[in-house]
Amino acid sequence: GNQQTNEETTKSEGSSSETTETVDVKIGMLKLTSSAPLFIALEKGFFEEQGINATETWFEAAQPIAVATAGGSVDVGATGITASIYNMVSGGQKLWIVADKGREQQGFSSSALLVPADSPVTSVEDLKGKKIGITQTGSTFHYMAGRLLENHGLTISDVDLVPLNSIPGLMDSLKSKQVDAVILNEPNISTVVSEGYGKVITQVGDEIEYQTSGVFFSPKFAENKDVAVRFMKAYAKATQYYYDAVLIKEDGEIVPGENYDEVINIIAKYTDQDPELIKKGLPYMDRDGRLLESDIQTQIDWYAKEKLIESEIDAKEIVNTEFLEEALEN
Amino acid sequence: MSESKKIIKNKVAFLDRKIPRYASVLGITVLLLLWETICRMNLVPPLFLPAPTAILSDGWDLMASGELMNHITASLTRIVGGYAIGATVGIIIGLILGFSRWADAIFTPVVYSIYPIPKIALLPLIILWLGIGEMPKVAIIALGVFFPVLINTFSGVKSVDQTLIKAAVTFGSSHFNVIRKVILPGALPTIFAGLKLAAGTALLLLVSAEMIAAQYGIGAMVLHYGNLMITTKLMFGVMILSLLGLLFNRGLHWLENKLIPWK
Amino acid sequence: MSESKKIIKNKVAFLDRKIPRYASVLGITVLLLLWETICRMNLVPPLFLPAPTAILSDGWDLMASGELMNHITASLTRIVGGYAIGATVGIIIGLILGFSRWADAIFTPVVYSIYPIPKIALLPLIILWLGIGEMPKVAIIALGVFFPVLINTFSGVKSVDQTLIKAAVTFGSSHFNVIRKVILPGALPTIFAGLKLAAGTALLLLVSAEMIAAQYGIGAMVLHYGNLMITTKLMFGVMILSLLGLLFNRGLHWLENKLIPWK
Amino acid sequence: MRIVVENVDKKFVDNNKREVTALENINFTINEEEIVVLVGPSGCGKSTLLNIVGGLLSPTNGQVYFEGTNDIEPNLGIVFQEIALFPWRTVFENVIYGLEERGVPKKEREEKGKYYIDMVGLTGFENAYPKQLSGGMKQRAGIARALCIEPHLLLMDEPFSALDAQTRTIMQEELLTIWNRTRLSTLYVTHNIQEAVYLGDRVIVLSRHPGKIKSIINIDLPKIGRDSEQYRDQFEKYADEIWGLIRHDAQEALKEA
Amino acid sequence: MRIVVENVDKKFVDNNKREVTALENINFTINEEEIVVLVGPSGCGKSTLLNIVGGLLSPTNGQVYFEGTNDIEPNLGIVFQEIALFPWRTVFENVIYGLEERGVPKKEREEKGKYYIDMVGLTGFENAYPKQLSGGMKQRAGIARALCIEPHLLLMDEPFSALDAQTRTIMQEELLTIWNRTRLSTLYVTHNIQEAVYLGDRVIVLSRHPGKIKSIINIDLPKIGRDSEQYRDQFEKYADEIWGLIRHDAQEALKEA
Ligand SMILES: Nc1ncnc2c1ncn2[C@@H]1O[C@H](COP(=O)(O)OP(=O)(O)OP(=O)(O)O)[C@@H](O)[C@H]1O
Ligand SMILES: Nc1ncnc2c1ncn2[C@@H]1O[C@H](COP(=O)(O)OP(=O)(O)OP(=O)(O)O)[C@@H](O)[C@H]1O
Ligand SMILES: [Mg+2]
Ligand SMILES: [Mg+2]
Repeated sequence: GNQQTNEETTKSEGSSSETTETVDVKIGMLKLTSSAPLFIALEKGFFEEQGINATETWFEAAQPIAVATAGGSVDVGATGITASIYNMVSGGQKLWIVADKGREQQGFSSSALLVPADSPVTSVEDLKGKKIGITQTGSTFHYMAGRLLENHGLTISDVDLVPLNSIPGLMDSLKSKQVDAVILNEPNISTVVSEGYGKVITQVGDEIEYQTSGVFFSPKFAENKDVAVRFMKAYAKATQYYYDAVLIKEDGEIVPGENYDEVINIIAKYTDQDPELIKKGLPYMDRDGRLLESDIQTQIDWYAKEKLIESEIDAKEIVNTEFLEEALEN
Repeated sequence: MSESKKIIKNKVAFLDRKIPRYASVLGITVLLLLWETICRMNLVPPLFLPAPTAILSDGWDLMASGELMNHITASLTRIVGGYAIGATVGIIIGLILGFSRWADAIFTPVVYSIYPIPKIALLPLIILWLGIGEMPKVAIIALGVFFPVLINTFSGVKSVDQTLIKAAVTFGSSHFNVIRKVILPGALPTIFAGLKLAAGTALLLLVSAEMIAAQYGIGAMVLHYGNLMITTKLMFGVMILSLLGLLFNRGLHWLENKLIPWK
Repeated sequence: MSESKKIIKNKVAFLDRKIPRYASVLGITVLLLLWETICRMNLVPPLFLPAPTAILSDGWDLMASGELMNHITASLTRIVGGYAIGATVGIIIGLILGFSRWADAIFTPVVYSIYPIPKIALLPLIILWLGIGEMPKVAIIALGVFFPVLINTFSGVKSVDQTLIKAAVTFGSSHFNVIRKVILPGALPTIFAGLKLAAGTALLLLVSAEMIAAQYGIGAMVLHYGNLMITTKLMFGVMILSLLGLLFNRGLHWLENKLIPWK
Repeated sequence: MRIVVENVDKKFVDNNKREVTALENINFTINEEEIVVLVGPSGCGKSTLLNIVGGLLSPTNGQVYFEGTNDIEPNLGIVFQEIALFPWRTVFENVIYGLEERGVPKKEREEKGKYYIDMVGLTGFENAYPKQLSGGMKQRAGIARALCIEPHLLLMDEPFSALDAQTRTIMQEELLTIWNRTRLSTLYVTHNIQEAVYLGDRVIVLSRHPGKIKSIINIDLPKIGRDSEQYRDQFEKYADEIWGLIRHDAQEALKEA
Repeated sequence: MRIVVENVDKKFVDNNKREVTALENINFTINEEEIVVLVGPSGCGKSTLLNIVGGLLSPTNGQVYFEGTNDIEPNLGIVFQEIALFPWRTVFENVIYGLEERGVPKKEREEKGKYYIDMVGLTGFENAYPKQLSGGMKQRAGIARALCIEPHLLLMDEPFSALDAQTRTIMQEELLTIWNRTRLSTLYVTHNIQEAVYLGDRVIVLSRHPGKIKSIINIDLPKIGRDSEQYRDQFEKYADEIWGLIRHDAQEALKEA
């Protein structure tokens, strides 16, 4: 088709809609920083360039997004990859993980294991027999805790995992020392450290590579390959924009890119948060939005080993990179 | 005849013994003073048992900062919404089951097999269906209110004095009028008993619903300060909850007296 | 005199209309079949509403693997322990408040001001005091059981027919015997009503206590499978809970019939 | 207009699924302006029979009908033993209930209500709820409610049995005074033999197991003033006769739990 | 042994904190083997007086005492209107309750229990719980319980008022038969004037507001057989006299809610 190839074009002048009809796409997501590429694409009109009329549906929890995507109430979902998603797929609710939306990566602060500031614990090994706070069973926090422990020769059964149900709950419990350690993410880590009641034992990204969250397509949306590829084009353009603005490193230090302030402000606008806070919690993601495909199978295997998913599935049943690859091709 | 004489004395005088009025005021006052003294003397760490005055002063701060208002508004919205929905649906279904013998025969066993489920256990299911926004919180309260109201409405309708129904029919009432003029007012007191029972349940479920992912709300506040181990504010939250419970009950009582003047 | 004649017909025959026995069995059967069919036809995703057969087959797996037994044992220990403690203390304090007018005057206001607090709100406080092990879970159940039992015991003692007390005194009973032979048996039915009420509360609090930091227990299991979106097992857990509630109630009913044969 | 009870049988099925014959072969008529009293021991079927006549129970066999209605729709007024006032209605609202249900206009309802409330001596208590009344006053309101629809047959099932002896005596007198003004055909059920002889034109004595008519006794005394000195002997003879018919049955009834 | 009621007054404080005089200046005695009946309209203080005599209420002034006790500890047996059987005790256990509390040995309890259960005609129902009995049978058990302690004074507060008229008649007869065997001094409260004349050696008529003794009437008829033909006129005269004394008060009482 008569597709725009000029990446520099900002606002659509209507030329693209001459031959490509506009399609409505519903995106379900949370008001979290990790949805940044979607915010950028929305704000900068990348979707319109592709003839996509995107409307956002805000959710308050991760789980319903996956459910809504699988059920087709939204076409595209963006959220964390939890055990519940694998269970959903193995239970016959198909959905596709199609792109990266944030991961744990060495050298980039995202999630970490923290202990109270005056805790005698200095390493993961010291946590044997202690209480570790996580949000919920089967959550990404659960997974990270488990993998961290295993990296240090322990297993989940060597500690007490305490589900505290919410991030504030985790922070509160750390503050009052009701638990001996917690997993937390940015910008909350910065908050805890700067308020002085907790210290970081290890960064998750330094220990494991982990595809934390992703972009999902509903099975119905995936059937319309043309639109799906067009959506991916816009998304990839946004991840590149994001990467170039906030994730470029020079000498191991992140340096603000060209559009740094613009991206920060877009995120701040969509998440109703203070830009300064946003700056502390920018998750790593692939410049092209490519998934860490191999990690998905690792996750499935781990969850299955811990009996957190019903029946083991093949990563191929849930990962689909065709759309992104095709979008990146031309 | 001998002149020995035996006066009959009151053997149950102990039943009428009166306790001075001040005793009940005394009890609660002494308790509060004792509590305060124990705290002032540092016999227990304030973390575990803060002094009443400390609770009130921290409570005052919460009020002054407007934080309390936010919590109360959030909780009230949920509880009023959930209660209204649960009670309305409960009364309607209860009336239907009460009036229609077929509906009764078919659905009552179903109701009675769902009834003993502690409603909190449905929370995960409801979160699954409705997410973690306001909807599931309101829904769980509505569900908790629904059952006692339904069962009371149903048994209220069933227990309306048959003689009154016979009297109404004798004096020419149509079936519709029997329902409207006899069964409904006759069931009202029992329905109100159900509404009162449900008020306690609603408050309980409010707290547990707010313990899962709520930013505002008295339940969330209590959990928050519990996690932070700020006992004064935690206890103030508990106090507010008991006050809320009391108010709720009073309100229903008032409504009952308005609606059922003949009792 | 005219020979016109007007037969008097039964105007309340509708009150005696009978519904065939099979209706109630029918209702629940049809419902289950409908449910199963809807699931089989994939009208709703099994994730949201798994088929009854799926629930049972997954339930069977849980049982076979012994996991269920672990959960049930954990929950039963907590609930039986908490119930026993709460009920015993509740009955004892209730009797004391009922017998002693001074204790009544002094402590009843205190009891009634704590009563409307939804017990779940005390969970954070109890966690603060007792940590997050078994103790706080048992304690919250005991607390939830304590109040309805206490209040029923108290009002049971207070509502014993005064004439019976007078009769006993007339026939020569000492105060001690009045308590033992009249007030205690007279209060027993009300005490049992309290025990039954408390059974529901205990189950509810069990679930909420287990939702905070428990590894085993039916409540923990329900939350666990809820988080993992394994709806079949979640629903099986809910089923087990309702069964537990039913059993608990039956047990108390049986005990009541044993202890109160005169009712 | 006469009321005819014709070959009425009534069988119940009790809790043990056994068939119990409550009434067997009951035949009698109630003539215009006549008070017929049913007496009999506990459980002989008095209430059952009254309920059948009142259209609150179907007979197993036989029928009950108005004769000579001239195509008027006949009315029944019932005074219940349990009084059965609607607790949520005031005395006035209770009394006019029947008129309300018949769609009588408001003005007429108020007039008639007032008239009958006055007749039973409850003026001043129009706006009281039943719970505010004593037992005797409640039953007066119940009577006013039944009279208010100006029925062709008045049915009363032990209306005074819950009242104390003195109140009962006073109410019996008042009932006769009211009857004198309204002259309603009445079927009256009682346990009390004095009351039966005092009120009835005819007394029907029922026997137990099954309830059959043992005897029908005509009371040949003037309607008003039967308790006066001059009729005392006759009065007591009737009472003794009836007591003789019932006594054995009553003693049996006492032994049933 | 005589029972003397001397200058008894009783004042209550009602809900509005006003003082209400229930009894004023009550004086009478109950002689050995005498049945004294209290009659009066509702609310005249009959129950209050009986309770004072029974030691269940303190008089505001005056006193009640046994005279000529010869240092025996006198016993009271009360039959309550509400029957007041212990629901959790069988008939037998109820009847021997007084003996149990007096520490009477088991053997004697069983003998006496049997004897009095037989006297009231309840043999065969020893192991029944009260709820399994009819109203009449319950009251018989209540009477047996009071008799079983062989009291020096038997107090009965409208024992039969909840029973139906026929059962009541039968129970009155039985009570006299029992009295004939036990010859207990008795204070009997009733609303029913026929009953008063039928049972009483003396009938004390109380007036209302405050309760005062209006008249004490000696019934000069043989204790047994008062309802026979030959005493009918005298019987009715006593009844009419008492009714004349009460009537106005009773009509007033009816108007109080
Ligand atoms: N609904 C019923 N089902 C079964 N048996 C019944 C029913 N109603 C009445 N009976 C039986 O029919 C008989 C007559 O009862 P009914 O109430 O008419 O007697 P009654 O003469 O009014 O008695 P009472 O004087 O005690 O009011 C009794 O043996 C009673 O047990
Ligand atoms: N505990 C009480 N407190 C206040 N007033 C009382 C109390 N008991 C009785 N009275 C009043 O004393 C008066 C006499 O009451 P009592 O019960 O002795 O009358 P009674 O003759 O037995 O009436 P009835 O025939 O209705 O049983 C009544 O006016 C009653 O309201
Ligand atoms: Mg009857
Ligand atoms: Mg009395």
